[in-house]
Amino acid sequence: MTRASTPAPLLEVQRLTVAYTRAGRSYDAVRQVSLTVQQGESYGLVGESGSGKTTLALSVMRYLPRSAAVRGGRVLLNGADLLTLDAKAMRRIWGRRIAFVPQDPHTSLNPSMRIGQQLGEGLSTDGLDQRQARQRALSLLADVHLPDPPRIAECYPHQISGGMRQRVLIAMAISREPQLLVMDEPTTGLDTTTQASILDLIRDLVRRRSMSILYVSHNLGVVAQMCDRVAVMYAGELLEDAPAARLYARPLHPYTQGLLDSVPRLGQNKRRVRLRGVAGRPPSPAETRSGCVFLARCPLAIDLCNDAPTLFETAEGHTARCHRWKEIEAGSADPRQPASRKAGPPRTPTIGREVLALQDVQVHFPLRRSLADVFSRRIRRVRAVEDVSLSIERGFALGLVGESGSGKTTLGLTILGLVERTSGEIHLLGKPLPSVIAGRSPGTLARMQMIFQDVDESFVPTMSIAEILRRPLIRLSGSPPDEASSKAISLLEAVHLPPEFADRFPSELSGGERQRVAIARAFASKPEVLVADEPISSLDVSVQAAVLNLLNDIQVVRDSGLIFISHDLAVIGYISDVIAVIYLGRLMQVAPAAEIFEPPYHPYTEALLSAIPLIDPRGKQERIRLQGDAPSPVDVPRGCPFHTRCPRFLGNLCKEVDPPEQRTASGGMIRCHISLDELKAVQPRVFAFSSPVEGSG
Amino acid sequence: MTTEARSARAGLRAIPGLVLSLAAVVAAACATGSSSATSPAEPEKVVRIGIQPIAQTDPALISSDSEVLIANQVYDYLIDIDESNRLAARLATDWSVSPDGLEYTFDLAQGVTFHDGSAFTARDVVWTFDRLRDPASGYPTADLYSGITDIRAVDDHQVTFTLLKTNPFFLFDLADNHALVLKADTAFPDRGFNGTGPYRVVEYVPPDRIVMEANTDYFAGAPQLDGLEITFFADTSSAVEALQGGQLDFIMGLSTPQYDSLTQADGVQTQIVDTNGFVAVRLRTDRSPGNDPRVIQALNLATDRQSLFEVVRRGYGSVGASSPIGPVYTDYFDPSASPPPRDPQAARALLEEAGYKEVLKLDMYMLNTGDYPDLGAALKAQWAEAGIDVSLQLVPEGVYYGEGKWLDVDLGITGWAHRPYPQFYLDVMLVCGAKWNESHFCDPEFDRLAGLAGSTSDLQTRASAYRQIQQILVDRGPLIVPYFFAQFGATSERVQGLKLKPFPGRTDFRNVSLAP
Amino acid sequence: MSASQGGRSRFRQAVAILFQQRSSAIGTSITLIFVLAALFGPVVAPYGLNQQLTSATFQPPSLAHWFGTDQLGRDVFSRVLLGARDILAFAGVGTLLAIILGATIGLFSGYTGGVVDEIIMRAFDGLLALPAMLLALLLLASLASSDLSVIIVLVVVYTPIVARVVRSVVLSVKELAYVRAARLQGEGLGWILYRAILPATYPALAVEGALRFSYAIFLIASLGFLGIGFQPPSDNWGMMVSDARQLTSAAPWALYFPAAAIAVVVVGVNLLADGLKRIAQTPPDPRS
Amino acid sequence: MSRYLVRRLGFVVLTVFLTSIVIFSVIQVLPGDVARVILGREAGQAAVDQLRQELGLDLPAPVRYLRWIADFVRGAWGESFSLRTAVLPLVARRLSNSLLLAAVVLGLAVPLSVGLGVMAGLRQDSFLDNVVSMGSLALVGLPEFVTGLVLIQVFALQLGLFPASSSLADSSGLGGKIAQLILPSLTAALVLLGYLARLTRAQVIEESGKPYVRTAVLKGLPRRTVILRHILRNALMPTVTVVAISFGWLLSGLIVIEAVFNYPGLGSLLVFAVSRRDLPVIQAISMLAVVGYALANLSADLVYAALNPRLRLE
Repeated sequence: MTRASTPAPLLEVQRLTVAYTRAGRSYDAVRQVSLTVQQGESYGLVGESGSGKTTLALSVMRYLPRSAAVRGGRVLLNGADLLTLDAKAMRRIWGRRIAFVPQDPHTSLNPSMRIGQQLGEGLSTDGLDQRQARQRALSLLADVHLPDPPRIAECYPHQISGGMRQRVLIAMAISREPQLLVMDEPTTGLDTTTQASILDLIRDLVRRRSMSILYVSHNLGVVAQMCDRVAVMYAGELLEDAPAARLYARPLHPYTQGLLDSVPRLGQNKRRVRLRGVAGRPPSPAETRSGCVFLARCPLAIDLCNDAPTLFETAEGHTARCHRWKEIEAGSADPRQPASRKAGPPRTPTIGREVLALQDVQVHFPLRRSLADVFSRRIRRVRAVEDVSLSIERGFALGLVGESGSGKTTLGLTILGLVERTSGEIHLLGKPLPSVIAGRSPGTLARMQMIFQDVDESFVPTMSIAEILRRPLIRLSGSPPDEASSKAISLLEAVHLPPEFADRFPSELSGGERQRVAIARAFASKPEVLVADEPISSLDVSVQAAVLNLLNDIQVVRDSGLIFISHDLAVIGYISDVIAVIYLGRLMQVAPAAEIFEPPYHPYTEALLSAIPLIDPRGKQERIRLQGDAPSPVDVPRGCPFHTRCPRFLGNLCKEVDPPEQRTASGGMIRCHISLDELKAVQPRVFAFSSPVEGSG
Repeated sequence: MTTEARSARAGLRAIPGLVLSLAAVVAAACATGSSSATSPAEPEKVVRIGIQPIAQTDPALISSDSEVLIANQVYDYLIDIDESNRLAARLATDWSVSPDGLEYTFDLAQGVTFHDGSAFTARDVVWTFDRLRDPASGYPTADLYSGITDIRAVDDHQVTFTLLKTNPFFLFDLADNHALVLKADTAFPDRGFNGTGPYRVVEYVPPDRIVMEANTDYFAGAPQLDGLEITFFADTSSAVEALQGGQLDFIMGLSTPQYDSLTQADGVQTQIVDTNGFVAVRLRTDRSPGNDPRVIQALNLATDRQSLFEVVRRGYGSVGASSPIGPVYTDYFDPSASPPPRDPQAARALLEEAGYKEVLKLDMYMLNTGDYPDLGAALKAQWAEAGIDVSLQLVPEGVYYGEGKWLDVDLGITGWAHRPYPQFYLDVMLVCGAKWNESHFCDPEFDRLAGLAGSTSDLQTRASAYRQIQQILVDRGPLIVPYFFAQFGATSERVQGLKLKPFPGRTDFRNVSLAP
Repeated sequence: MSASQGGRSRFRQAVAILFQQRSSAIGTSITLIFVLAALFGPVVAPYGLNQQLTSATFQPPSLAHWFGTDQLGRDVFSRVLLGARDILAFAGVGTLLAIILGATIGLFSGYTGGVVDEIIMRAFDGLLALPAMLLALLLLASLASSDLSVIIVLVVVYTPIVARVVRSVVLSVKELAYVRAARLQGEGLGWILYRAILPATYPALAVEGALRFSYAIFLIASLGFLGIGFQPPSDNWGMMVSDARQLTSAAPWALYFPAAAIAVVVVGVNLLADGLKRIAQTPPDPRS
Repeated sequence: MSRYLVRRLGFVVLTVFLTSIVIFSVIQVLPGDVARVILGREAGQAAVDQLRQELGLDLPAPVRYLRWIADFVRGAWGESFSLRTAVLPLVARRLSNSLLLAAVVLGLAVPLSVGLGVMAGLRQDSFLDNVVSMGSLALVGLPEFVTGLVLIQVFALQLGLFPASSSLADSSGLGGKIAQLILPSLTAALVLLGYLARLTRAQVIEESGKPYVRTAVLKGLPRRTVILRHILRNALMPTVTVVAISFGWLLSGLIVIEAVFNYPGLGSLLVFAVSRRDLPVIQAISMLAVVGYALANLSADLVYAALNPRLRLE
């Protein structure tokens, strides 16, 4: 698919500027953006939140919210400017020539219409009669690999899973064979394994029907795997546009470089390599700018950058909006952010340094629905955590990885006493820990703290940062109020925030800054154990690295134990010394960080590793896909809980018998009926980068 | 999908469907309503009356204008009182008094039948009045008729009343609002309407309406109307609008602004009649602060009766003084017995003298209907200038009278209905220890004069006693009577021959007719 | 930027949102004008509430009497102006008490959950099954006619509604990170309820408060019209309307001006509530 | 669905039970001596005391509650203290009048308000929308008694088109009765109109902004299909619920309107009964209102469940 062979581009966006009006002021969400999508091309648009990528996608669909207006530019589809068309004319284009796959499958389907009907109604406008439309709908459902299409067609959206709904939306989008699919983060919010099969599906469909895609995402891996061409957007501007392989291998814009440096590669570990990330915080859309939009965060900024750079054509098909692209290309200027501090020395777990031990911890919730259920004793139980035994050493990080519903967060909350455990013991520094907070002394509370996933909800919005930091000092460390104030300032310094932040309110801070404050709060009482529940997943990519580094540094310095909960094996692999893989409340595999990426894997770990989109367009990965969705924790399968989806399913043994915990040489564990040797024999290494990755084990 | 599409469309179609079904409900409801409605071939001559809702239908217990109005159509009085406060024959066609003034003999009308068809005889009269005077009954008339020692039927058409002592007002007493003749041995007088009166009850739907048809067998001649349709209105303003809108033919108990506005309205005839009905503003004299004569004097000085009369009654009726004897009683009224002119400063000085240095705070109780709120407001404003701070307490009738509040409170405004002669007021509201002596007034000289007036058969003696009484009340009485009011009523243009009585409930519909 | 500046900028943003749309700007202005009337009415009013100009009854609106005079020669403008204090004070105090009580119950009930929550909410269901007007009539019939009774009625009628609103916010907030963080800090129940959770209910409370306030005005005026719970010569606008019903032909202005006052203030507060709702839905200014 | 139904029914019964306690306890504190009220100002104390005993007013409250609730369930609603007539037929007659009025009100208000609300919502910020928004807001703000009095002045007294009072007397005949319904139902319909139109408009606007509508539009569906099948179908669900609930509101919410027009409905009977301390009538009306309200809520729930597949399939 070379450019020369398709002289007439399918989609051309020319100098598009879109402005939003909010609270009486208007600001540009997209400024002077031009891009071209060729016939049959998959074009990726990467950017963080607020970069304008979704606005751009909606402009291409000619479907902007009321508060947005196009201020200039053109959107040409096959040479015709969509922006000049009225709604009536667009109706002949929507669905038929361009189709849209939205981000949120939960709200994007009409809740009170059956799936089949929703699929069919678009077809009926093409003149199909009801029977034909239904036939076509069923075949489309089959095309997107939905099991039992007639049943699905009769379902309402709430009766099927998120992944299935996304497939329905894709079926809907391709139903009338459009030339261009505009996809707005179609897999965000889905589990990794589900995402992998949806991405497979999209790739497959596009190839077979030779459609073009404009694929919008914040996920570097997904775009790397999906797109032929990738453009990077930042603060409403397009900063770099290149063929995917070229962009990932030789980025010419410092922001692209920073973005790539912000996320750990699968197999990288903090003990060997330090993430660089991007300094500073992303600009807010209302800021007025002159000069280069990336100026404030750029390691290569010079006076010249105060003049806005144009998009320089650096090579055939590669443009970059940087004054210094030539120096970068020549290697005379390093676009990477300076590495701050060195990572701590590698350590290995030693006996006797254990701070926290879990013994057969079990958490069940009654699924109470009404008084009537209580009386009829039909209480069903959510088996969230099942017989988990783990230990955490001082100064070490335990990574807990699992998909949604795996019980990983519940386990964290149980350790902290925010959720009552049903049975099992937890020992903190050798002493048994009461089940709930109410039974724990302030001293005990001080020893265990938590960092929460959602930075927007981590703080009382009406309290100043100083107050937020003072409370644990006063309540848990017994600091007198005046002393607490000065300690709060030093806590801010410890998380690299200026002291004047003390007077600010959480809403005045960026996400990364808030998560730093959360870290400061968590460490205020000098905890022995810190639970971090997806601490970076709600942050923009470019600030994730800094938070991750900070968390790591403080933990190492304070020598506390860390339980890091995440769905992202790459992040877990980077931060953790020991990794535990959890599925339906059960630990499937426990292994030292380096070991988890090498065979033998637990079959579930193997599938997870296979599902993670490598941030390397030319990387290689085994294709292991799980069937269907994970069962609900209310109906945990007997035997091995993973047997319903296991690609290495043996038969009745897996169905009936609880698999044994097989110990590995390094003290790891794999819960499987298949022996370790056999696993090792049949399992290749799941993934391989096209070139060696720094610090990878 | 087909079924689904259909049900979606059905859902949308359900909206007009809902409208249709509602329309059907309405139509059905109207239809059922019409089946019970009489649809006359020719227009009936029915007078439509709007009055306040009633609580009582037992003649012995009725009190409001509305209740009396209904009873007066269904039943007959032995003796009636006309619009000029004169006695008039009704069931009693003639009467005579023994020379000692102790025995009254009445001739009764012949050929009178009750609505149930039974004949009216002297026994019914005896039974009726024996019931009314029975002290054990607790009926309000028990006191009034306590002077009767015996009631005897001479024959079917003659009855004799024997008195303990002479009573110059006895015939008026027999014309009392409650003295309607019932069928002897009526077990539940409050559950039926078996009278001899000019109209018989066809339908009573409490508390909506009561429908009557003319009693064509009425002994004094059938009424000219075919019937009466009485609808109850809790709010007289609403009745006024209904009259103006042509839905009513007669309303009464109007406020002054209502009367005023109706005088200018098209298609409406207004009625006005002077009465001795009045309102009494009174302070209890048996306890502080009213037991200090200076306080009562101050209240008098703070009050401008003429202004109240003009503002609240807009000059309809007559200005009052300090006694219940008004100008309607031409024989007894003394225009010279008038209170001192208003002087708020003097009133303030008196109050200071009485120990109320800053302000005298009082709660003033009254009904929440009619002119009371206006009067209260006007009084409050006048008194404020004399340093009297009044807080108005407007209460519903059931509370004011029902709980005996009116007899208990310090400061109150009570309305007293019109009576054909003045003795009643003195005996029940001012004589020491009287049943409704709301001011708890007690004055031996007054009592002596009241006793004299109530027993002498000599008009001169009585008139002189009444004059002295009026002077005593000006000098040291507990009452402020701002005005004697006129009663207002209104009819539609087609009503003819209706004369509003001073007690509007006694208004007669026997000779009312409708213009063609 | 200091703490107070942060708060102030949010306030400034809120004001900007209120005045940015015409309808809520009008609503806010109307509400402000009536509040000013309530505060300064007695100072500004040309005549007293009950002051009778016996020589000037039934005067149509003129320069001397903007809204005319009634049958007693009372200046309708003054009466309407003075009435603002009463009705706004009743509605305000009643609503405020209902909000305080309702918020407390809602916070406690929602956070505690379980049987206590169940019992409280069922009891409130029982109260709410009685339409407000009916409940008000029942209560006013049973309580002595006094200012306090009217307040009690408003509190009884609105507390369950406020409690429900607050409770639903509490339910959505109580599993949030900052509440969990507070528990991990060993904070007590009071601190968690009032310092951590209560602020989250402010937007809902502000909207609900404005709505309840307008309903309270409505209810008070209706009760005044029915003559229940208020004593003439009351400055209750509803009662003024009811009193003036007999004047519809003689002095219609005595009817229409207090009626218009009710309508205008209710509409104004409703518009304000719409504006508050928009503020609650608007995220903080991106600049800050 | 049947589980849902059972749960809702149980909820209705519980609510009615709880509210009956509320009603009874409120009424128990009513001041004023009922017996005295019945017998009137001029009756003697002995007669009053005797009546008190006859009426059972001297029994302890819980006993009276149990008696009353048992009687109520049996349909023995007693006799009105003030009207000396059985409560059940009295209240039933007034109820049918109120239901008639309510039905006419809904018939007038619902189609009009839904139509206006939908049109305004679909054309947000248009001239029509501004008119509907401001108009409905003004209607919401205008007290019923003001609307009623104005309508009487204009249509009854000035123009003479409709009756000013609505006593539904027999002599007025069918035509007269229908005419009498017009002004009171118009008054209530205007209030409801404002409310429903605002609600519908807001719902339409809210649903229009939801992602599934975007999905539908971007399918290239005709505008009519998007509106009817997608937006309205979801937007009207709350409206349908509110219509059902407002039937419950109407039964008691008509109090003021009935008072203005002297309409013989439940509301005006309640005001009458409260002023007379007529306990049996007050209790009966309150209970009716509660039962009506609960049933209206129940039907609202059921209609909602029928329209909403999430609940239907539960």
